[in-house]
Amino acid sequence: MTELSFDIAHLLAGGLVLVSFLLLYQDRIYALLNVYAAHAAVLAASVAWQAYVQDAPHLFITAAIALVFKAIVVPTALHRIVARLGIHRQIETVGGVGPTMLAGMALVALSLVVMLKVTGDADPLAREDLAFALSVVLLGLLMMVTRRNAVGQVVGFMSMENGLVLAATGAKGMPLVVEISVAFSILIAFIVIGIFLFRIRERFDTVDVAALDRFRGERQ
Amino acid sequence: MAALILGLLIQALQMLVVLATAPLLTGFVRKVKARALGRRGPPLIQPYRDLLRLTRKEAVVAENASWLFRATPYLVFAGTWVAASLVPTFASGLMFSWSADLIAIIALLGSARFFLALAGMDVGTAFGGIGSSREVTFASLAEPAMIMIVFTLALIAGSTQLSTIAAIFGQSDVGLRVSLGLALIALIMVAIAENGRIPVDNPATHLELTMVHEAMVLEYSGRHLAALELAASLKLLLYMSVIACVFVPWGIEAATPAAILLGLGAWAAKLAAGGALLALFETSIAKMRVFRVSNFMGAGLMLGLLATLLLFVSRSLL
Amino acid sequence: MTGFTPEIAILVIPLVAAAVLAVIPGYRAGALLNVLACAATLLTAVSLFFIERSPPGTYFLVDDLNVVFIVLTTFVAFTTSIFSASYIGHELETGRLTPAYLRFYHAMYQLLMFGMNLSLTANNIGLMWVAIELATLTTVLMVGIYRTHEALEAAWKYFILGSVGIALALFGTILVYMAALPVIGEGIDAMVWTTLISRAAGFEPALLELAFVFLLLGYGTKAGLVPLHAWLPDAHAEGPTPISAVLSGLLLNVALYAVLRFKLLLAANPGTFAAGPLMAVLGLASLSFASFMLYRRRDIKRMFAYSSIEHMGIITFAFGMGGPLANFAGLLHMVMHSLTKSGIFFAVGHIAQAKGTQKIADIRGLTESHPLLGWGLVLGVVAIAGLPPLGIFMSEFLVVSSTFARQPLLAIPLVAGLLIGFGALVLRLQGLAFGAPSGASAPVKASYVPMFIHFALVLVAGLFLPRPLVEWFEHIARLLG
Amino acid sequence: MLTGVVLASVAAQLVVAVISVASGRRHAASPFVYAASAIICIAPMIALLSGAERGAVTLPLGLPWIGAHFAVDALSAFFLVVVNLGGAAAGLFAVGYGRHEAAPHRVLPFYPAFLAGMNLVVVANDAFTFLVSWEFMSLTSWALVMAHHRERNNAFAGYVYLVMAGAGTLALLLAFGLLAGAGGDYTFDAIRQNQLSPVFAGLVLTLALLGAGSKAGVVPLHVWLPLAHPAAPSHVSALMSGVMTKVAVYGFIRIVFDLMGTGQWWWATLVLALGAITAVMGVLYALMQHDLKRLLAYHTVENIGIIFIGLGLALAFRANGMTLAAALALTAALFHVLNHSLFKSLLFFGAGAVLTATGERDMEHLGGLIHRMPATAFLFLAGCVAISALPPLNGFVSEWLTFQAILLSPDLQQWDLRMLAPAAGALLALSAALAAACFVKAYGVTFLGRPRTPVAAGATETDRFSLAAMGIFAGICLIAGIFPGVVMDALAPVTQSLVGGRLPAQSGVAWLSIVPIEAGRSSYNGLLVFLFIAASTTLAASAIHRFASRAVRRAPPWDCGFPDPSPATQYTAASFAQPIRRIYGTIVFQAREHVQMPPPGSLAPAHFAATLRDLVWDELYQPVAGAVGIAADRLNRFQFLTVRRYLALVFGALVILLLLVALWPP
Repeated sequence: MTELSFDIAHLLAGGLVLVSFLLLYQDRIYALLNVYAAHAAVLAASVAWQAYVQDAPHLFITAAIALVFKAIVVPTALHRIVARLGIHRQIETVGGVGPTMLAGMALVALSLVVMLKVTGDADPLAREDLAFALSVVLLGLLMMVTRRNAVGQVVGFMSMENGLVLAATGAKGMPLVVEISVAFSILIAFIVIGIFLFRIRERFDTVDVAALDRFRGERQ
Repeated sequence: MAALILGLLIQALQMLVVLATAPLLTGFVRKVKARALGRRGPPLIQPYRDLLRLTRKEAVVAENASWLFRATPYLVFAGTWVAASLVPTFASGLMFSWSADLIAIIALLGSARFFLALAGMDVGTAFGGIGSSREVTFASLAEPAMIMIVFTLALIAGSTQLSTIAAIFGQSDVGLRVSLGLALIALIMVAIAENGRIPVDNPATHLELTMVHEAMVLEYSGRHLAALELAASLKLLLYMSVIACVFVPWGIEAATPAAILLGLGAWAAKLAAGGALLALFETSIAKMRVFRVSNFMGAGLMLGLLATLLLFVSRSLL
Repeated sequence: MTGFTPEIAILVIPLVAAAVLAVIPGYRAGALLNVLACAATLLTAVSLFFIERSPPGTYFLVDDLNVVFIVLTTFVAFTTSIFSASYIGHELETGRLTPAYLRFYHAMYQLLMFGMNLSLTANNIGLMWVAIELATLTTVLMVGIYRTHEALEAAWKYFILGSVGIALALFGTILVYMAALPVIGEGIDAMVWTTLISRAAGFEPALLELAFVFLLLGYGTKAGLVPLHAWLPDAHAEGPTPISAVLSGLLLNVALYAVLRFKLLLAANPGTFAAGPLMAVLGLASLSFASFMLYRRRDIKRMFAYSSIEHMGIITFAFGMGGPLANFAGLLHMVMHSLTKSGIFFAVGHIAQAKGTQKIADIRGLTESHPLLGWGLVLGVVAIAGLPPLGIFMSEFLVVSSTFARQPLLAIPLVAGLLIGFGALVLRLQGLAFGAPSGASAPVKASYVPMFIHFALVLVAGLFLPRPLVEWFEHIARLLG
Repeated sequence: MLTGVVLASVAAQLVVAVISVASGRRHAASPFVYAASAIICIAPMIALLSGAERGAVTLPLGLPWIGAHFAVDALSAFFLVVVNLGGAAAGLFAVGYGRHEAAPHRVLPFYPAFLAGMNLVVVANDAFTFLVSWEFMSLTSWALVMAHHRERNNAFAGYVYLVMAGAGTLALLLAFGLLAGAGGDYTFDAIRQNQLSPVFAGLVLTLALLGAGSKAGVVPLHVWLPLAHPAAPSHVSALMSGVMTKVAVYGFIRIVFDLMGTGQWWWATLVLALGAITAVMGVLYALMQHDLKRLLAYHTVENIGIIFIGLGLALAFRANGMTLAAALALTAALFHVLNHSLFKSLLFFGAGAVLTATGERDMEHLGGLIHRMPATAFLFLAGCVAISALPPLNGFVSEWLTFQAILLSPDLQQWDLRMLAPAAGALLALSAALAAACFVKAYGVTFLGRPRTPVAAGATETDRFSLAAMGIFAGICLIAGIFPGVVMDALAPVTQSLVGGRLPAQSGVAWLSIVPIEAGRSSYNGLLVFLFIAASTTLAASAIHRFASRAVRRAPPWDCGFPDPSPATQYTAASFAQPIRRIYGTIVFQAREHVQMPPPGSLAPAHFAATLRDLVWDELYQPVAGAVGIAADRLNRFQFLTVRRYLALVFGALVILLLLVALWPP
């Protein structure tokens, strides 16, 4: 492929990582949702570019899903939920934003090292793509782990899943990508609905440990 | 054939002789003791008289005594008698000496003690219990000590047969050994304890808190008591004979009638000496507290073990 | 593919049954249909032994490895359906479930069967991934079916952790595709398992190992390996007991089966060595951790859930050790554990219904109050604790002795873990089965047939393994290297 | 063919077990079940005595590619006799005893299965079958221990027992893993071919000591034994104490003497030291007991120690190539195996009879039973004499042989063995003397004196079957005591196969005495001793009765003039053992006596209390249990984390593995 297309793909993938960092940085819930929308948009762009480069039209579906479902529907739904459930606007983080960012840096470095080490003979685009995808995944996980707030964790999960889609699309000619992205969208829908149904306000596990014990009789 | 008859004769003679001599030895010890204390003391044959008188009396038996109580005296007597009759006294090479070696003889005395201790508990009185409990406690130290002594002798003589040991020690190429000295001291200590002599026990006492053997036989009377008394004398005789035939094993290796007479003389001399020594020893010291006896016996056991170990070492040196 | 192909049938039957069950009212009819569908699936699965196998296609595959799993799965599914038929009636009486939920329950049950059969027959790593996700989602819904606070909480925990696991597994799958790309070229072929394994020798080893890391973590979450196990105990404890039986007996196996498939892939590549040690370490961790956790359990179902973690650890360790003996033992242990553990959950379900509680402290003297149930539980726990003459003893014997002969140091934590778990199980068993009985002693009206069928099978297997089964196992053991 | 007969008997026992399950809670079934199992036990012995040819049998069971191998060689033949003799007698005893069983449905099914398991262990000829049978034996006996599950102590006993059994089996499993190697051929024949490196061989020995030793009750692995044996019904206690521990000894001999080949000499030091310690500790524990059955159980520990002393000596001699001496030591050990199985079963039968007659196991509540149950008392006395190693009964012979073996130890090459052997001898003698003391106490307090409680006063003689069983064993004890040569000759093939030598044939010796080494060295003639004692007893008694008085007057006891009517003034078990407790207990059990004397003039009663500590339990087992508990508590926190923390675990695992991949040298 041409140098230019390579650079663009590279740029988009890198952009995704950058936006992941922005996600990590946010501590306001609405801002977080907006940034996530941006995250999804960048993903859509990157997927579309891949579709164009690999001229794999079915990937455009994935891009569309990313754009419509993730960049528009889910964020707005979450906006609603936050408003409806009266969730705190502030996102509690574990160990502050700064250290989290540092950890994120380390993770990106780690994923680059790992990927470039193990993918010796894959073509460069795929290598870069995979490396960035892995960093996005790890950053997403990191976010899930460091956010005490349910919405924050959902966003983390979704960004992680974006990373997966990036990887899947980056893998040349990989079949089932569309199906997989659909499956994931369903998963996310479940989560969002779950949050709404189970009235999960602050955390994934509303019940505190003591209550758990009482319920389960795990401690006398 | 003649040898067989002779052997049987000697064996029978031996059994009768020990039976006949045992009370005499007891009487002799008492006599010497009395003299040492400046009394005239009873005549030598007093023990025979006592035995006769006892056997003629009716036996008074506690109401709740069981058959075991009445059988025990005879069992004890028999056990001790058999043991004593297997020890070479005036003649080694006894007909049946091989039927029980030294270990078996100790075990025979052990069975006698076992039944005596049971009889002590049979009537269900406090004193009987005291006696049995103390008896078995002391025995629990005396028996291993005795076994250690047997080890020492057996390792030197290469046999646990008393007659063989005596024969080998008789040919005086064994020489003097540290182990033998230790063994001798240990053996004497054990003998004192086993026969209930001062300082371990006092055969004459009826001071309840100190008595051991007497407490067990407290309920006995008449012929039963007689059997037990006789057994006690036999035991004393047995131990003295053992010491004699092991440590002064002279004048017993013979089968001709003349030599047998000689052997009898030698044996009598040894017993007299032993009895006298015992009496003097008893008069010269006081009885110890019951719970110091365990230390006494423990010392005996240690000596025996030491003797054996030394022997193992020396054996490995040559 | 022309005519009757069982591997398709075992997928179609559950789907249709699920559709029908979703609409027909009346739980008796539903339960009956559920049993019938499972029976039909079982029969078709058994027919796999006899009829000519169709050659592996792009999407489906039947080989020595998965045929055993398929038959096991369908069999346990069948017995469990019988059990659940006699179980849910009581749930309806006590009002824990409504008819509507029962309809949903039965439909989900069949959907779960579909998902598991699909993931077992899948010859395409992507398809396998989708199938396992489907199975997970259905079980999530069933775990939460009681709608109690803790049931929902357990379902939610299961769901979140499961989703993360799914994500990791997908990344691993993508990496495998990437590894295959240079050798096989673009397109569906690079995801077809048979193709992959035939060409695996040429793949980039490092990439494969990285992929295996993700796959092990992803599918290992499903298999309940420590430290990814957190969802398992609560899901077992809070869901309906039939589902606990299916989870422990089947879903964990399916997840491990996926891991095994990829271990085969790595085994086929000479350059890789990481798979074995990784699995061995995770296995040991699970074994030791779970056996300690057994001591402080106060909920009977949660306790046996931890015992499942323990045994998954043993199996993973065995496969990690590798070698014909250990692999054989691992497979055997897998089968034995499925049968025993589901049998135990049958017993536990009836016990919990009879005593009206799941608290171990409130259940005592079962052998007096409910002799059949009590002795059944004793038998089951004796089996799961690895005592002869039941089957698990044989597999544990092979694992431990072969390990000790090769890696004496590894055997020490293994034995320690086994012993500690054993102590905990016996302790609880004595409390449950003996002593003065407590609580209600009214006889439960339930069919003990499934439970005793399972235990009888385990007993027979402990004494005598049929030749064909042994040959399959040996064949697979050789494949696993 | 012999092996076939044994397997058939095993199958028959299992069938009986199944039938008895069907019989349910009906008491009527129990005599038939016991009679059946007893008769089944006789079959292998008949086959053995009829000299049926021994062959190996392989069944298509167990490990698929190996199958289940069974064979009977000299060693297993001997132990078959021990097992089935005990089984038959226990069955006969239980025909009567079983009628008093409260919950027959908890005993009947497991009893025949237990016998079957023990038979299987003895004839198993590959590691897997051996372990399966071994653990099956433990499992069934555990079920029997739990038969009276309502008593809380029984639950504890059962728990400790099963866990120790599991640990032991794992130890044996590891041992077999080493013996068989990675190849996975677990047949004994294949194992015999393997040559182990010295280190591994030592490891196997240690594991065998752990596995078989824990089952046999070697100190400090004995803790389960005094708990479990008394908890079971008495005929089962008899089997567990008299027979199962012997099966454990069989396991040890099979592994160490047979499968491992001639070993290094230092093995002997380990076994010898353990045996000596076990013997003394066992009897000291026993002396401190006042529960009759527990006392007997501790004596099992003591006798196992004596057996292990013999085995250790045999190992030492074999390692030094002293074949004859090794044969002597092994003969002594095996002879004691037989003896102990006889008199320990007899004693447990007696304890069971007392239990059914009075409902009491605590000696302090008994007394005077010799009047109420004369026959039982007499037979129990025979058992006591036998176990106290007193001539002319059998217990003495085996200990005498052990002493003779010790006397050969100066010819050993190694210094420390030479030091250890006489020390072991001293300890052996000590334990023998203490055993005598202990049985004076047991018999005196239980059967002699005056009844301490109404139940003891109201006891009645036990049933015919129980008496028959006890009588048979008492008779065998006497016969084995006065004709020891027969047994020694019967043991010759075993020693021949295990240490490659045998004792000179005893059958030819004049007057039926036994001469283990040579006539000049040592000899013993139980028959003559017996005859002498019998003759002189009757002679003395009849003479006195004939020529002197035979009159008897019954009177109140004399008791130094202060007879006390209350039975409370009798010596109790505790007071009887007090001197021994003072002498030995102060160190071994840290025995402390606390006396509270009221001040002079006060009328308050004085209080005396003695406290004992079981150091083995407190210092060895408690810490382990505590450590497991602490670890469980620590880890239990992981049950109560938040989802976020669980995710953190997953994340951490992932990052660590990625780091590994990144840092791993390519």
